[in-house]
Amino acid sequence: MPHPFVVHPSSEGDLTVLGLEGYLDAHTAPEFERAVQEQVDAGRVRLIVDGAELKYISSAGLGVFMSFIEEVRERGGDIKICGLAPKVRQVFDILGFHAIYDMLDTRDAAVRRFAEAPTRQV
Amino acid sequence: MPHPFVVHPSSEGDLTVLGLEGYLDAHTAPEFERAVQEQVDAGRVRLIVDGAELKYISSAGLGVFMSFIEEVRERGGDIKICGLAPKVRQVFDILGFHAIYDMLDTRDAAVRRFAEAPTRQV
Amino acid sequence: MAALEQRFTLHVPSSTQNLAMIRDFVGNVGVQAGLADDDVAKLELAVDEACTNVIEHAHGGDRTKDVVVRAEFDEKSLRIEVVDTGHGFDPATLPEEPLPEMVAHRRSGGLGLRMMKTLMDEVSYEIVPGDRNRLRLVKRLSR
Amino acid sequence: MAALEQRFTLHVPSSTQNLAMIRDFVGNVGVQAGLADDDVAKLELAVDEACTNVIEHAHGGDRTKDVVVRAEFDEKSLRIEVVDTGHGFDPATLPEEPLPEMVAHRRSGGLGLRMMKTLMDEVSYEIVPGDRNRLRLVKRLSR
Ligand SMILES: Nc1ncnc2c1ncn2[C@@H]1O[C@H](COP(=O)(O)OP(=O)(O)O)[C@@H](O)[C@H]1O
Ligand SMILES: Nc1ncnc2c1ncn2[C@@H]1O[C@H](COP(=O)(O)OP(=O)(O)O)[C@@H](O)[C@H]1O
Repeated sequence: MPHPFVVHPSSEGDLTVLGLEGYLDAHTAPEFERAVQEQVDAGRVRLIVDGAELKYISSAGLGVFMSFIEEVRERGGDIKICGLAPKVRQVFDILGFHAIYDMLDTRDAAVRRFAEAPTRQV
Repeated sequence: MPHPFVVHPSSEGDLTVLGLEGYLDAHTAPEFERAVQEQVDAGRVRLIVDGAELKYISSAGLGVFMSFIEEVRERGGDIKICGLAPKVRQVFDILGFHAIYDMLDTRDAAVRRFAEAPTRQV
Repeated sequence: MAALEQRFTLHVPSSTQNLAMIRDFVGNVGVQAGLADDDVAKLELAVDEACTNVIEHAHGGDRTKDVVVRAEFDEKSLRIEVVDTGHGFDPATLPEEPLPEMVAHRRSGGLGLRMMKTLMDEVSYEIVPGDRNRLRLVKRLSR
Repeated sequence: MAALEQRFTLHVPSSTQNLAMIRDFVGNVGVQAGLADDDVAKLELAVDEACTNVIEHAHGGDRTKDVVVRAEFDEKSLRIEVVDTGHGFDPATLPEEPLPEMVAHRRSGGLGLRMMKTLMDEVSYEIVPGDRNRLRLVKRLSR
């Protein structure tokens, strides 16, 4: 009934992983935004967003990905997205996110993609 | 979000077990009532109601227990209740059901209670 | 931040089918009011009982009527109002029979009000026959 | 049984905090209307987007205003109305920029309407500046 949201930051070698859990909507998007901003401010621009525990996302959540991607790529990094459940993945697909973001099934695949392509060329 | 309710009938020797699953409110109580009525009509008055999978009960559900207990006991049977989760058990306790019904932790304990006391004397 | 009174209203067709929705609604309000899980469950049950009575007794199964549940809270209390336009009744005349006697008399009704009184801090009716009946449930908040 | 039109209404304070409640509300209506799980999820998302716009753009964070969501269905369709009393806007003037261009221009807004249009069968605005703005979302039901 309540729809909570939590960001779990961790690292994977020199990559930063933000694990998202719960419901990401206009109410909780500012929390996600703060978490990304914190990494970017500290110069950590190689980010994996792991959405395995993400139950829901609305455009307010997608907007956070949009607002950081240019800066992160200009600074030689990227945001790679992994682990989305099919229902959530569908929402990213509706807006055509696969044209802009690397979206991988697993965290390991996201790590490997960073080795192959540190910054995706759109 | 939807609050479904299902009755699973089975037998345990000569006892009938009605396993309740889900949400028992004024909307779903008629289904529970039908399930009990069916047993009573067939002369099966030694009933265990296993509420291990019961998530919710309102007075409409409790009313079903009330409306059959006298007849069942007059015919030498009983309704013994088992397996309730603490949250659900609390609702039975609020109305003082323990003064009228045998309430056991497990299905096995309910079977044993039938051996000791086929019909509870209130 | 100034204490803002929060108000919520739900209108649904008068059918027991909508009890689940009513529970979700008041449960959400309860969470926002800061109730613990246990108290949220009690609130849901009390309001279920109130609305079941409206659907079954006041509206007598007429699905074209609406059940209206209002909820509001501030720091002090959470208040629920359930209004119906049925014929009304006199809560004072309801028997308060102990459970074993009810069983002996084969009565299974009358449990709902008892439940509400145990679950909530205040339960009061304002009955205006032929006009409207309002049940008010109050849960005090200690923060 | 005669086909009964079912109507539901939810009023909540204009705050993103209540989006979860709004989703639960329309989700419940969707289930009752007979939508499959997948379509219930789409309905919740579309209405979330609609209400987010009302809370953020129309009411501009004024929590003393109400978000009102009306839902009704019959066998043919499920219809949602979200009404606000904000200043209004002209949906026709919104740019329909492709996503890569949005990124290049560092724009992150404008996704909500796009989402609603993909998720629902009909999306229409009735804007009466200074009075009220009504967004209507329709999902056709095939039964
Ligand atoms: N809103 C109402 N309108 C009319 N009568 C009511 C209403 N609420 C309760 N009653 C009356 O009070 C009685 C007791 O209600 P309650 O304790 O909830 O038990 P039950 O609904 O199981 O009979 C009902 O049987 C009914 O006659
Ligand atoms: N109910 C409304 N009242 C006023 N303006 C609105 C309303 N809904 C949408 N808008 C305007 O339309 C624009 C596009 O909305 P939308 O596609 O949902 O994206 P976003 O909300 O992310 O900007 C908003 O930025 C806002 O200017």
